[in-house]
Amino acid sequence: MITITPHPFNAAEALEAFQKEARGAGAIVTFTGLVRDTASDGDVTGLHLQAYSPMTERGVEKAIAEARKRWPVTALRIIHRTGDMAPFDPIVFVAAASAHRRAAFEAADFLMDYLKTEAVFWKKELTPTGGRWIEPRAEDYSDSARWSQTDTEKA
Amino acid sequence: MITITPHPFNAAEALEAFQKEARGAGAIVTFTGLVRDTASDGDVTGLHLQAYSPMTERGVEKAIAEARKRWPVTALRIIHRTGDMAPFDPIVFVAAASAHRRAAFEAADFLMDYLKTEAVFWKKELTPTGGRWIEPRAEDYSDSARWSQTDTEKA
Amino acid sequence: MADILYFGRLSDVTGKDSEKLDIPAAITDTAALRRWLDEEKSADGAFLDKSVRLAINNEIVVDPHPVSRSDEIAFMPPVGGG
Amino acid sequence: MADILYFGRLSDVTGKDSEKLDIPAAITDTAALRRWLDEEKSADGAFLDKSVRLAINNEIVVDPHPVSRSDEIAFMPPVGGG
Repeated sequence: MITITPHPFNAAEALEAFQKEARGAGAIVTFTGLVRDTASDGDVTGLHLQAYSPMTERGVEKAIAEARKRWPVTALRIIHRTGDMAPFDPIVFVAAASAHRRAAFEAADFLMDYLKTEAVFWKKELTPTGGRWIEPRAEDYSDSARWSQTDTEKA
Repeated sequence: MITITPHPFNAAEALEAFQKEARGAGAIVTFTGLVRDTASDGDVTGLHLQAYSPMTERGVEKAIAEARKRWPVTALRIIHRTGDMAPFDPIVFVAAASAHRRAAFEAADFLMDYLKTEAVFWKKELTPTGGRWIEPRAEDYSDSARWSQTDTEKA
Repeated sequence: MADILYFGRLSDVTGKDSEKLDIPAAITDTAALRRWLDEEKSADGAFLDKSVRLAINNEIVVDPHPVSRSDEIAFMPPVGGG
Repeated sequence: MADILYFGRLSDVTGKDSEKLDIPAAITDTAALRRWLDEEKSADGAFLDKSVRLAINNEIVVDPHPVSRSDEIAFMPPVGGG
């Protein structure tokens, strides 16, 4: 299930609900991304996030379908904020459930790589001196490329 | 922080508390292991878990120290049940926090591999026809071996 | 009128997230639209940057792609959430 | 008296998790202890299984290791939690 929302959410509540949805699974992996209060170049006062509906939702749906094809997951959940956030607010929550842990770890990792590099969002770090649009780091792109390498190797 | 306890715990509450402890981190990865209600050979009515204090705690402390040495994590948390559990009860909760997600994913994954194959616990699946001691699967040992391979490659 | 959407750094360049624009009849494809808007907005090349993709009616297109005066046209710098 | 702890499948073999035992004076190392207990418990080799490690006073030891009559001695089949 996917939620893209301008409203604050609580990661612990999301895990509580997901655990009910995933009842019977042996393994649940979650990722929570939070607004940091510092960046490499100083203080961060907030984060502003834009999405483009329904393109954003469509892309995330496709990533979820791809994860389901690749791993025997029994439940998947993505919550992603838009709008204005303060330091320590959750930005994103990804949960994956499976019988065994490897599938849950890899599906959550894969979905986060998608969200960081391909999902249709734009992210601006607000600082005392203005702000800065954050585009994926080289590391984000190489993390994401891991999954297509696997495809090639398997082919 | 490590808790090895015969008392039930709630994974969502554990995440809530961890998020406070890890305040300022950009990434939190959690793993929750739960008692399944079925195994490959039929129904499971419960799980019985033994630990050997203080050997169990000592080993887990060492694994946490090793994770801190390998990854720039800002907080780590392990909760592990002992005693008797019912289907859907949490058995284990691992959380890792870091500035960026890769360290958090890998530290949580590493700690789970340790818990599955090296931590001093014994685990019995209870079934309608009695029970069965569960020892690590070949897959658990090969998962765990990934981390020492990395060492060798880096050496 | 076309709906023009400015995402990411382009919303800073234009000072807005979106606007309705009367695209001149002479502008018939995305390449021409980029040049026209870059000049209109004194954007100093921000609209010409190859890393900025265009979407028409919620589908990403490759330059030059025909534009119609009633399209929803989005300027999309490199994406990334999480 | 020694404290003997039986973990995992050995707690099923013996029907208990632990007991105090008066180890015969002739039993001076872990190898002899395994053989003696296997016979005492009619364990059909369960105590001799090489995958079962021994810990003395909370430290894993390698056979044959000296045992004293006041040690805490644990029989540990392959471990694994989570």
